[in-house]
Amino acid sequence: MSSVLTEAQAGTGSSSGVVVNDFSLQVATANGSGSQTANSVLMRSIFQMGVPVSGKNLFPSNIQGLPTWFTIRASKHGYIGRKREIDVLVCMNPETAEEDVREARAGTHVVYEKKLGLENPGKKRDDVTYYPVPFAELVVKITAAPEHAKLRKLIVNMIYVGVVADLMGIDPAESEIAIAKQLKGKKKAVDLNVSAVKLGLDYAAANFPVKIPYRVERMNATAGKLIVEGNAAAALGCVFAGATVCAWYPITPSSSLCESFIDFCDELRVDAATGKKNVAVIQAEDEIASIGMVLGAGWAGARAFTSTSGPGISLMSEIIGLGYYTEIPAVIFDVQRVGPSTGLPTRTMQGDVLLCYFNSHGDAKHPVLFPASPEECFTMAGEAFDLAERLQTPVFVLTDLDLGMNNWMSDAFPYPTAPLDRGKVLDAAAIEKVKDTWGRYRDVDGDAIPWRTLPGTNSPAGAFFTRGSGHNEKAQYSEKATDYVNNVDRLARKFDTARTLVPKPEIQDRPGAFAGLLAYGTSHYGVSEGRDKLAADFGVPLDYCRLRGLPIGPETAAWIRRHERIYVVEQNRDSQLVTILRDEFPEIAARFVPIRQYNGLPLDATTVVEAVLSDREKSAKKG
Amino acid sequence: MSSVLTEAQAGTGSSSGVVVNDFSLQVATANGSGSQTANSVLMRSIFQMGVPVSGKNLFPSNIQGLPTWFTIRASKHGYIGRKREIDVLVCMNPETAEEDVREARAGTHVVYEKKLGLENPGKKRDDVTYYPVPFAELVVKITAAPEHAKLRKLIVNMIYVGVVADLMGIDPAESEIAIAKQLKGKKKAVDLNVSAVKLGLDYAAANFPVKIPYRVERMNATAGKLIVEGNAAAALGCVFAGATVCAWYPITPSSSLCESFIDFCDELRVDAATGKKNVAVIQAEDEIASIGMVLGAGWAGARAFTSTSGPGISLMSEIIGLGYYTEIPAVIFDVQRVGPSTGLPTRTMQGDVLLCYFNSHGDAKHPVLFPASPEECFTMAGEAFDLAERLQTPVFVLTDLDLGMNNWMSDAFPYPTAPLDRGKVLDAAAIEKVKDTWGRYRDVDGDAIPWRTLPGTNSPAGAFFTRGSGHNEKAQYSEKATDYVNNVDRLARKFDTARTLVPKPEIQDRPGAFAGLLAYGTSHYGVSEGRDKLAADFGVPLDYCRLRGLPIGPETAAWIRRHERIYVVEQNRDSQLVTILRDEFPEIAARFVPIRQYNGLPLDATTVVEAVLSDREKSAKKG
Amino acid sequence: MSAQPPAPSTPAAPKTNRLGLPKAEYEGGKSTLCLGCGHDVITKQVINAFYEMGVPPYQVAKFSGIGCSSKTPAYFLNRAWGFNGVHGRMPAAATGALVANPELTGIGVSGDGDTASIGIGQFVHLVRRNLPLVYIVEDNGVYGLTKGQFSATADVGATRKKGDVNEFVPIDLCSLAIELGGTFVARSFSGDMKQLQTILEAAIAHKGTSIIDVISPCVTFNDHEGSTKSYKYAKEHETPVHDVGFVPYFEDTLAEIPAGDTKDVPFPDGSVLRFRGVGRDYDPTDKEKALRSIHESHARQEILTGILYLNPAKPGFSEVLGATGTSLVNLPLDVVRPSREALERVMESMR
Amino acid sequence: MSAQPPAPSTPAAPKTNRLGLPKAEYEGGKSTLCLGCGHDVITKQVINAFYEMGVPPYQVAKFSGIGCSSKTPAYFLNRAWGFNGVHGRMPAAATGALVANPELTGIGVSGDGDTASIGIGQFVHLVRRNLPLVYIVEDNGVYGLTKGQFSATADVGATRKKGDVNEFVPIDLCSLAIELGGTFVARSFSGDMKQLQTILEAAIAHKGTSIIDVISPCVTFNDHEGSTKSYKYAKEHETPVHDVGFVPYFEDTLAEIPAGDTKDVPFPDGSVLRFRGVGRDYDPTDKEKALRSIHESHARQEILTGILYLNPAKPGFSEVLGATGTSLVNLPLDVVRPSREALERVMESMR
Ligand SMILES: Cc1ncc(C[n+]2csc(CCOP(=O)(O)OP(=O)(O)O)c2C)c(N)n1
Ligand SMILES: Cc1ncc(C[n+]2csc(CCOP(=O)(O)OP(=O)(O)O)c2C)c(N)n1
Ligand code: SF4
Ligand code: SF4
Ligand SMILES: [Mg+2]
Ligand SMILES: [Mg+2]
Repeated sequence: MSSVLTEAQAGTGSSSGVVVNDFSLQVATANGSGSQTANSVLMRSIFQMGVPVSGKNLFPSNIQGLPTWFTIRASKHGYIGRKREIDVLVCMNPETAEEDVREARAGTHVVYEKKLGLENPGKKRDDVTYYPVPFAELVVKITAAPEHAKLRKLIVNMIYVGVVADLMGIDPAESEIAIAKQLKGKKKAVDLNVSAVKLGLDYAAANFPVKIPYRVERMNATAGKLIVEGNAAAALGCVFAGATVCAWYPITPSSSLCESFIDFCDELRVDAATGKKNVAVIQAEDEIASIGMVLGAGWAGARAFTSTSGPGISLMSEIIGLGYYTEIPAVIFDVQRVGPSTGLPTRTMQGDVLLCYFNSHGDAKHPVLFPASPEECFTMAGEAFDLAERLQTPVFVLTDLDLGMNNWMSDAFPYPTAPLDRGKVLDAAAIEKVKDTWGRYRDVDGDAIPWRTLPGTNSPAGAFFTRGSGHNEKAQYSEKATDYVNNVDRLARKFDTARTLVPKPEIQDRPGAFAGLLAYGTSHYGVSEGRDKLAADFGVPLDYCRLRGLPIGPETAAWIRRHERIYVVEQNRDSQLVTILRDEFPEIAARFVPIRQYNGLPLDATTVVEAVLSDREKSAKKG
Repeated sequence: MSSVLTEAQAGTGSSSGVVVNDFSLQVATANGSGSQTANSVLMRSIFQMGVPVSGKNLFPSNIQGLPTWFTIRASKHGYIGRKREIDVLVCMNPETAEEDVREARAGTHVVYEKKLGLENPGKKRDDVTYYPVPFAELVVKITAAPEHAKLRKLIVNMIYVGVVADLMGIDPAESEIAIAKQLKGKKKAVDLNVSAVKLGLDYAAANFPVKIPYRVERMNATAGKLIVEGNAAAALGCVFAGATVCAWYPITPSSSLCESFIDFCDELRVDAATGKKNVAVIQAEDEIASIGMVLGAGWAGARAFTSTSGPGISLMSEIIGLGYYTEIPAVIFDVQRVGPSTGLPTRTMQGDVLLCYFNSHGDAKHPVLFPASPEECFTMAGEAFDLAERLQTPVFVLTDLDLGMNNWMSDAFPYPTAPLDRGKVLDAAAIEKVKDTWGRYRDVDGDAIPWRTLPGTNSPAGAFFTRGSGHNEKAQYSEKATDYVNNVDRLARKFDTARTLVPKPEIQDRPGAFAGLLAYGTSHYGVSEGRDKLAADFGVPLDYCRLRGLPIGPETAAWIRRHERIYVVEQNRDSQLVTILRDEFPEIAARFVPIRQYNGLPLDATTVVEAVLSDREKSAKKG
Repeated sequence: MSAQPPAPSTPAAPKTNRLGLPKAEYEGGKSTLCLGCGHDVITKQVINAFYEMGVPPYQVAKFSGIGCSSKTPAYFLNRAWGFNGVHGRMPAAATGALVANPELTGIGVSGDGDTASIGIGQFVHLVRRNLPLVYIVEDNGVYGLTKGQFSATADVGATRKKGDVNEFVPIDLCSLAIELGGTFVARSFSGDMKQLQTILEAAIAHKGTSIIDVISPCVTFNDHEGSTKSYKYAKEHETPVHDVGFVPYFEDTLAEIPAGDTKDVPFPDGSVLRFRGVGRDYDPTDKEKALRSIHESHARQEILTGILYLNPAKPGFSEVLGATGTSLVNLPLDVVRPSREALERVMESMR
Repeated sequence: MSAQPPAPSTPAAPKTNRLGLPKAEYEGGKSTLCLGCGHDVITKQVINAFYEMGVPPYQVAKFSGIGCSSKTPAYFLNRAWGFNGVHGRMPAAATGALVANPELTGIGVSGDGDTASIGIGQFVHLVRRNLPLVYIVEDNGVYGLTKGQFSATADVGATRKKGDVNEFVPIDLCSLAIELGGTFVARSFSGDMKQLQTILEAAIAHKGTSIIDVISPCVTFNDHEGSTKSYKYAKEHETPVHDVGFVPYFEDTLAEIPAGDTKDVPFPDGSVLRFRGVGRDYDPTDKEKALRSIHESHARQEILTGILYLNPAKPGFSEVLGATGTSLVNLPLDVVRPSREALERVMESMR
């Protein structure tokens, strides 16, 4: 999943002073004002022109009226992480317009509703360029008809698409295609929106002879790629991984994962003959019920999963411990948001690493996977189910709001060709063979993973009793100290087996690297871009290990041991992964240098660059 | 809380071959057979003779019928931890008698029900000494009366008290006193029980000319001491700490804490005038409700607490995070039992350290106190409430089944003379002064602890809005990145303030120590006894730091830095405290050597001795 | 959105209540809910009720869970303390706070998801305890804040915007509360402001748990054709079981409803609830009849509103606990810390 | 206590059921409960019912929470799979398992604490879903396993051994289940073995949730004078609302109760429940009457037993979910993994 394009792909800038295919554009609107369509059209238009693009929606935790910012980044280099610096600002929200401009950096180009009078004396900044547009007036022209009146709020957004298209050189034809796609070709709606774009185009053409120096030019770096949210990708992954039971309770930012699963199943899991579904999706009454249902289904032998966010994981803690101790497969997606507590439900964070890894009371540890892109959401969903059934234990898949809910440019998803790994299950025939020698919790293969049977297996000798209380190898109730120790020691060994089974890290080394960067999940984008900057602009080459799963496996361990200094980049306050790394590598624990961003915004490259440079200075001073 | 007595106190042995005041006696019975009374009488008799004693009840997780073992240890040296080696065995349980004897070590003295025929050919071991007693026959003599018939099951236990008293030199007069005390002087019951003891005495006197070489002789090491369970001590501590709200849900081994609190309050918290209670105890419907009620009460300004065990903490996780983020005082007792999941509810473990310290999603950390004795349960209850109100955050008090439910010889509890520290609370007058400058979450004192107001305070400017969602210094809703970071950074600084406020460690250094032992809670007994052994028998002097609270404070940090090798003794599989220590001391993380016992039994000295010696060998080999 | 107190009241303020406080003293922060959300209408009535009842704002404690509805305590009574907890667990926090300080007047606001889905367990046990608390469920049949999934009060056959149909038996919080021994059970509709305000005033006077299920349409996700919680549907199907008037103890006339063929139910504090029949005979003190009427209303697709069941005499929670009934928050040290002798006595029993 | 399967059956075994299996094939491990515990009696009837109904043991899934009662699934049907989960959350595990494999016959055993206290939330939502499950609550009014604290079904005025009195409204799980749309709601008494076995057989045949509240005295902590869940009290206060007989579809005679002044309720599978009145007129298919009778029984201090409400026609959970109704556990790969083309189609929509 390299984030750097070949120069060929990257295309080249044109006339000097003009920046081509490398900018961030931010649209400030109000929540629920229906700007999403316009924003996606803008984003898709650029995407369709072959330019790598990303869209990030910064929205409030309410349904209507509060400020929302949508940021579109175009990058010929394929950097699709968040960029701190905004180049073009579209102010559609009267509530925030003045503050938006006040906080804009010098050189920003500001498109805004004329009547806000941002250029009035006292307000005007002479280090930004203004493009006033009478949106309110314009929109009336095409929505004069009374039946259109209540469409104005929506349509007005399409006008800025046109204005920006003209000012930045976006091909209007692409916008038309994007609109048709967005509105699923509803003729009347399409026409109305297209005319709104036209209105913007014409106005800008007529009134702004000088265009914005940030331009879009065609290149060919998006062919075959998708624009998709991580949650949808994960849901699709669950469908193709053969998940047949889903129990969930809505929570931002995870709801759309299960909702997408429902939609995909309505299309892909319907029995042609009966019209019935080959899947059961249960909207539970809360997260305790969701995880209980998932364990029940996993115990019965189905591939079952749930999706939630931090508060849900906290609630599930007791039952997750049951899953660990009774050894029941389960897949739990945690689309992380900002905690503690309710925190900032619409901001992103990697704050649940310790909660998931050490979840529940007593001694318990759990495998955790870290997808970093939509395609990994898709593929790791499959890996998670294989892992859960192979290891017979709950497996966490940690994504975050940034990955789950934002629009990502993604590689196409590879069709899974490998058979499902259903793990160690004895059928009736196999039970006949092993008979009394079989023990539900006996390690016969040396990998500490026992064999299980499924309820309903037609055999007089197949049944066993699952319990969260003490049990021996035969799954019989036991309070014997030796049985207990024997069992939990095996569970510890099983966790070591997991080290060899979780997804391997993605390692990118650079000649002459004096140290390494270690990161996971969506930190990848800020880290890889920052790493390129450090090498290119500061002559600081760094190796890079993108951790893709816990527990730490041999490859990661080897990479860590090879490095004298390791910057561990995380999107949480307490550098939670560092806690785990120090525990795993006591003899070199001092090598880990935490780099943290935890303000609820996706990690940006600048944060990484600044942190590394300041650390180098510090250590330089030391001697 | 030194565990070593002066030679003066320790008394001296008499005729050689005989061991005085240094043995373990184990009584094997069936659960619910009413042996508790007999066992306490036996234990108290020894206690009343001035001999340091401890009693540990190993009982099953059911109510009646399953095997139970009660172990009484007498130690002139004042060692009251568990001893692996049993010297005298009383077999009252036909179910387990044969296995009990089979597993007994050579030299054990076995008192048993004659008709079990343990000496019959094929069963008899010639490396143990047998004392057959026809308990069933004897008991009939004093319970011939039909109305007594159903008392037999109970009374028969008193007979072995008499037998053991004769065989080991326990003064029957003391047993009579103990009986009177146990049965609160109920004349008829007392007489019956006393006659049973007499029966045993006479039988042993008449039939066993050779006595057991483990003897009890009077000494004066128990004057003024108490025999009490940790749960009762903690409950009493809560009463004297001014706790006025308790919300709980029953769970072994914590139930008796709140039940004792109820009993103590019925005696000590009744308003003389009205007969009403100056306390509210709520039996909640579950642990989520308990902790919710405790937060509600703490928010209203009362000293509120709950008590539970691992499963309850897991369930509370979401709301504990709310308490952390909204900064509400709360005291949570976790009487730990063996996990994961339901685990072994009647066995002991220190398995919830990580769960409590890192509890809940997002970045959250919590102070954790580790009482090691009943008197510390009493005093730390008070410290916990002071800490919770001073820091405005939930505070955990971690005990375990061993401390909470076993009978401990304890120092008397010191009467608390200091005023309660109610923390930073603004009353109406104070609010008048600070007015608009006040912010509920503003750090005005530099200790990161803000000032709060209490609902009902008669002031138009005192109110604020508590929320688990993002908030600024004024407690207003905020999704601003800067407000969020500002707030959680303060919370992190507040946790540093906590380092200076949690109970300081108890440090015992030894000249020439080559390394240190670090432990917490009930590990103290096995550790301090093992440490004495290591010094006395193996010439291995060790320093000792008994951790009494988290986060790690400066004294502990200094002690750790002073030592090249630190044995961290824990009663869990994953050496959970070591994870925290390695995180806190990355540069010396390799110095921590885990010593673990996690079989559900209280830590014994031998485990510590063996572990330290084997580590020395290893490092010796290394060079 | 803001917990910042408005500027202190000026005596110049014209209309005031019995405490001499103007309405402004009972207002809250600016709502961030959708334009037209039923919840905002309820907020207004809460403000009116507390103003009319002349409750000192600083003696009020506001509780809520999570949801659009649960945000509303920030939009009324800024002078009162607010506790916006976690999802579905409002009752526990309220219980702890009001047991710690029974002198506070407690009001809890929740939603149908917060109460009937995740929160039904705490709801059930709260009702059993009869904790003095005004408990408003702003009932729109969906999870508004998470964009409109069905909640446990959605009616069988109701459709979502997407078109999918609810198949599960709805929880009727009123009949459930009565079944569980509730002492004040009411239903209203955010569109019926007068009735709602009267019910709220009576609830404030009630010394037990007042369950008030208020149909409160979600204009964004559940106000469409096919919804049974839309403004249109509620207007068409609301069926008041009586006219209700309330005279607090500190007033003596009841203008709206003159005596006559009315039923008066007195409160321990001397306040009176007066009911006048509206055609059907409905006795709010007859449990069985109340239950039957509610059940029958389902078949008839009526939304029965009014005070459906009432039993003001039953003792509240603190009383049952045997507590003094006064605040346990700041008791003097000598009251909460027993004497040295007491400690000695206890320890003696351990020797 | 033991999940170890007994030795395979020997054809020599005398009496067998319609599957040719002897009773032994339906037995379980040795009980570790107190001598005389009501729960052990219920265990016996469960064994009888499954034996008589001729359910293949390996097709049975046993679920429970935590408590003495929740231990009992280890004491019956050793040939069946058992899932002893955590406290109060049995319904969720059962729901997941039985949705994953609807071909299993599910039985859940819980206690009054496990269900009515911590578990009431999952109970409520389970009933609403009508998941095919035989749900037995072994109701003794206390938490046995934690030594006898009051549970949420303890009656007002009931005393504990210590002497303290319960003051909180008990939850009547039967009227509650009916209120929530339950389709099979029964109460029995561990002392009334014949009735209990019949109810269990009918419950096994029922294709929805069968709630069976069985008064099951705790001889150790709640069998004293002053208890309303003691053997003595239950014997004296049990009031059957009818005689009930059950003819499974595979039998055709109903010896015990000859037709006559009886009411027959047919099951979709052809089985029939036959009720004969016992003085009072009681119609188990009339919801309102059933509720009223139960409520009135409280005042009369009667423990109504029998099948209190019944509606066998209502569709079960899987059906409502629109699932195939067959096991989702081992579907062939080509069924659960859509084609390459399907993936392409979906991805195209994302371009
Ligand atoms: C533990 C937990 N689970 C899920 C959520 C997500 N969530 C927030 S509000 C809500 C439902 C709110 O519905 P309702 O109570 O009816 O309030 P409304 O928005 O409809 O007024 C949910 C599921 C959460 N905040 N916490
Ligand atoms: C989360 C959790 N809280 C508390 C407990 C302790 N506990 C075990 S059983 C039980 C109550 C059992 O009562 P009931 O369901 O009536 O079963 P009974 O023993 O009376 O048959 C409790 C509180 C637990 N196991 N788990
Ligand atoms: S989403 Fe619905 S409930 Fe929420 S504020 Fe908007 S209208 Fe009200
Ligand atoms: S304690 Fe009570 S419920 Fe538990 S086994 Fe004994 S008698 Fe039965
Ligand atoms: Mg709602
Ligand atoms: Mg019970």
